[in-house]
Amino acid sequence: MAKVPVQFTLNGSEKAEFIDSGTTLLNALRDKVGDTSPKGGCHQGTCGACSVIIDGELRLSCLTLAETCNGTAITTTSGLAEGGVLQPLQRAFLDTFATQCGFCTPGMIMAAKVLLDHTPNPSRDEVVEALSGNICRCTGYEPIIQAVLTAARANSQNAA
Amino acid sequence: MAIRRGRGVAAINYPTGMNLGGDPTQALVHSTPTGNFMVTLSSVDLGQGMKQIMAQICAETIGVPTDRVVVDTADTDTGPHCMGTFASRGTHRAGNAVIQAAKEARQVMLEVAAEELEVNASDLETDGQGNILVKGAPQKSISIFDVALSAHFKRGRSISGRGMFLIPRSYPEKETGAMKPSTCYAHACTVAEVEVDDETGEVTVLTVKNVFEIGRALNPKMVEQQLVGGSWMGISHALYETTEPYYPNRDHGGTDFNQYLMPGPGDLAETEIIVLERPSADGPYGAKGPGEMCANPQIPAVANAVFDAVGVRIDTLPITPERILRALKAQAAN
Amino acid sequence: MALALQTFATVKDANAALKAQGTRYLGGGTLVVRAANEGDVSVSGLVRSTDPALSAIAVAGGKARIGASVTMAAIARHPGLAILAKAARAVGGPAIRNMATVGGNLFAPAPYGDFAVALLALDATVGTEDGETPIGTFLAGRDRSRAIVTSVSFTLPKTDGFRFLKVSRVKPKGVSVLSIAAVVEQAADGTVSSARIALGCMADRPLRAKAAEKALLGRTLDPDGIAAALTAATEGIAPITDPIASAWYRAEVLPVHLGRLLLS
Amino acid sequence: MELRKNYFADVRKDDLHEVGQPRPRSDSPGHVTGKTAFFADRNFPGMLHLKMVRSPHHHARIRSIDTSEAEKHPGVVKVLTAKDVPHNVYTILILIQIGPEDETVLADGKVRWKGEAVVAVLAETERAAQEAAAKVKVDYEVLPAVFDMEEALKPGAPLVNEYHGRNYYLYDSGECRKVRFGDVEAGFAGADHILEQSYQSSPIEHAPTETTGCVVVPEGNDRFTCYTNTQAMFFTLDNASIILQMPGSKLHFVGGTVGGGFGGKVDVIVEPIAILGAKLTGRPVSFIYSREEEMQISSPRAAEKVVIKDGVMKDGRIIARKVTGYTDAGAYSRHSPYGAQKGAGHYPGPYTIPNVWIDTYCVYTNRTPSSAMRGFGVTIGDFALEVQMDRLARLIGMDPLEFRFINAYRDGDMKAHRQPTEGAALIECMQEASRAANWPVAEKYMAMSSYVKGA
Repeated sequence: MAKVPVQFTLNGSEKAEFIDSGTTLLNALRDKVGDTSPKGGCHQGTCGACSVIIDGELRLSCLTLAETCNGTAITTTSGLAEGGVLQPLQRAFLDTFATQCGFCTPGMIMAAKVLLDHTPNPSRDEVVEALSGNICRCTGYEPIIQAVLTAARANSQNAA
Repeated sequence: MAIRRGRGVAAINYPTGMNLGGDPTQALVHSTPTGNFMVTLSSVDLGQGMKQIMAQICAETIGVPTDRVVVDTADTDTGPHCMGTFASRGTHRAGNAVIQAAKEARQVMLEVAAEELEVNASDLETDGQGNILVKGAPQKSISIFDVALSAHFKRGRSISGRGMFLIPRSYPEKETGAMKPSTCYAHACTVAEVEVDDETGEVTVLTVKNVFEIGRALNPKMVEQQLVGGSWMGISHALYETTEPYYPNRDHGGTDFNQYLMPGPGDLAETEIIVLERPSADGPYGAKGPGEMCANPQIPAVANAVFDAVGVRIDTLPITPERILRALKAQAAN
Repeated sequence: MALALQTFATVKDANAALKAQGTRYLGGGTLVVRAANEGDVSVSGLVRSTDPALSAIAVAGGKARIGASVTMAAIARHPGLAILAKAARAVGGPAIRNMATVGGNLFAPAPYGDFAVALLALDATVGTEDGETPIGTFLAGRDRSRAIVTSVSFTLPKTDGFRFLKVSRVKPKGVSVLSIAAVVEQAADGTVSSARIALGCMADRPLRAKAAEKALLGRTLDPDGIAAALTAATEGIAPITDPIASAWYRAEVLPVHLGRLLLS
Repeated sequence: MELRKNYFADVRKDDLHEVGQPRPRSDSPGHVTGKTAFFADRNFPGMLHLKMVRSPHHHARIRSIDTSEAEKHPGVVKVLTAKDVPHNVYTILILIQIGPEDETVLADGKVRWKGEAVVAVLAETERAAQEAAAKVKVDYEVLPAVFDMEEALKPGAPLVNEYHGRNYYLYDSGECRKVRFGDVEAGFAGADHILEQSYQSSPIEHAPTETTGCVVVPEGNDRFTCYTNTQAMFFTLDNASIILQMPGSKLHFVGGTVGGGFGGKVDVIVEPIAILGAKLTGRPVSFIYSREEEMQISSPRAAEKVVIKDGVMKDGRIIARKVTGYTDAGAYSRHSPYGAQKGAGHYPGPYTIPNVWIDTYCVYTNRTPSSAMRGFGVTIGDFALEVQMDRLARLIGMDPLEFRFINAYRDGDMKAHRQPTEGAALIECMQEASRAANWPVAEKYMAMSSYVKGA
């Protein structure tokens, strides 16, 4: 089976792998690179658990072929905490009890991060829209919405 | 077009634990050499927070802060038998097993402390901060850290305990059905307020006010998680969910999260949760199982609210816009 | 056969590679990668082109040309296409919109393809290496279409002339119960001078509501004026039945939603 | 959330230190950093992927299975059929003596629902397994199928499951679980009004974000480690032991971190066949349901039909209630016989009614086997009961909330299944709901208590 090279930065560090052509980014990250923070909840693009950030844009890694990501910068939830210190967004998920089973959490955090990167003080409707591609079956969404709004408030206080 | 508003109420109860009992759970508790406590189980955390709650129960029983307790669970090479996480049984069954095991461990701990302090074990108490004190003479004390070291290296004692909880199985009497399904019941009452679009049959749930009686809220924030998520699922069951939308016809079953309908983050009802606590006689610190019942009362409450709004009864779940619209058309035809 | 991706700089080379059996064009991946993930073993080769023209948006002289690889997110944020932002945002959640392309949307079976409904109402033309095809003709023949779609082009409607509505069970992101796009122009006296109405989920692909369009001509956009159009809206439709809604329901509420859109 | 401590303060000591405190969850930091290890986050060199060939028919005889082309497909390591499974006919509740064994791990001679597992393919990659699965040839003779519970119970209906020999589960009490309390017919005869109504649901999926699955690793010492998201560790291990005719001591299950369960992960479906694959190949095996399988193949909450007949007095007392419940088990039992009889223990709801008659049936049809889900045996029943309560209240012109107070059970009241009520709190929940929802009821109801009068 023909292997193709892929090279990208993952959470700031260079990665290069040989993969089977046609491998999804999700499988490449999980099985080759060893970053299991993106989750395979559906492999259909309908749950958002595999969400990652590619060059600043939210993407579904289950529908993205790894070889189309050559030269990109990829961010995953496992790369957010620096030196073991949680980012305000992660902290907010803890403080608002926004995680239950935790399976959707990394994808939710990716979706929320992209929102806050572009819109530091989002309205509730903007938060709802930003999370709309991510399924949670445990929480009923409200604690997650509150987590993102809490993180936004923390961001704006830090900025001020 | 008219948006019509209505409200409905429902009240329910729900048994804690496997129906008819007969569902054992065991726990082991032991101290490490420096006085941390390990709870060993084979119970499963589905996201409801089993590990955290068992740590708090163990900590409460032994008399140490929760962060001194580690829960090792769901490894069949180490954990003793648990029937499983279902039927609102996890906290009740495993919690009782942990209490029993922790009490036994605590007793050994106090005995070792008594030897160190040269008093009777019955004269000792824990301060909840990691120390054992002589009742009425708190200046005379020893840390659990030192007690554990002493037990391990000086006195050869195992600060440990075994716990087992079993509700004996009830067998229904064939002709009368006399039986004991459960030893304790949680309760709930929900009032739902909806708007119904009488041209499309679309329902918006405006508010749900849920009152739950759950015995004891062992961790109020985690109870809230369960109850809020459960209330959402109840509304979801009422209005959205099925794998067979044309039951009993098998066609058109959804195969993804686009087709399997559940309320999105833009469909949330304003949700109020109120918790009452009537401790159950056999619950761990009085707790009952809230995990399942919290998703039940919203379904009939929403159904009754839809009737209140537009005067049609939908007796088939889910209460889809199509079912409402068909009923409204039938109502208009009569 | 394992799945393999071939990338070409030009559309021409990609078109040539697509002639091989079992190959499909890879746009945003939301359709073909999903199919492969779900075990559709009929797809063994994926082909894509990185030609920059495919990702270009050109708006000038009241006309727009959108490259086939342009994503829904790119349309939604393009200042010259503000009129279409609502239709572009109707597709998927944020991540899907960063991936789903204009070209792909033309091939999405109902209940998907909401943006194609908008394009049908805009009377767009679909560009391939073989030339331009009216969108209606293109959609009718899309199952046999093999040439890579390179662009869609259309005349931009007046700001208040374009209306779009997507009805979903789940909010804010859910697939369509139905979608409606309408380009309605009114004369100085308020009467309708021209109307194009396109419907989603009223067949397996976007459909023009020609009887309703005709019934709207010369009428005013008020309850009495649109009544005939609403009655005519269901002519010729064959709504889909799926897990979201039945054909019966879709047909029942089409006039209701069309009426609300026209009166909005 | 608000805790209303004023209720039941006399029976509760609020003297706890760790319990009752909103301590942070110990698992949350792992979730927000993506470090929590779910079963599928473990990857092993040489791991094989298992894909199932499934029945395209609702009910069919299998004339023959030809796996020769699939076995030759590049990357395929093993193809399993019924003959490879040591104890192929099983039922999970056999562990608590609820039989008969009625389900096949891999179909043997017959399929009874569309989607039933027939052949398991193990290959180096998911893609190779999918391609090979498409090459398995199964020759079916399609049989008449039955989907409607009432049709299934009629004489002459197609027989769904030969291991039962009839389209319903046979309890020791007969064709249904029964509860008989008082004299229901006398109650109806004396009632001011009779109301009979039927309620229906269709199957509901748990839809956890993490699909059902496991990863099995041979440890090289004749033991197998199974990383799983089962909701019940030993229940699954012990059933796997029976199916594989392998001592339980050879099995090591590791789990307990599950991406949502809701009752959907208590069937023992993926583990036995994956362990068998690992045993026969000596390789790690991953068997993870696709989302499509999770939605349509994994057991849903059963469809139910509930018929309630009530006799009610003008003053609001319900004096007779007859409930007939039907649970659509699909083609196999799994947990459904248990769920159906849980309904019998739950009816007539949290109300004290002197004359009660309950029959609950577990019915077999040619659909995806149903099983446990959050609220098992009760959720749909509560929908039926509480809509019926609303109807009854309106029938006699009474406020629906006040009507419930009149009938609410209280400590000491005898339930239909002949247990005295203990620890009741329905009245207090309704009182608080009355306040919270601004739904006033008469003062006498606000003055009621669940406690035994005078106690």
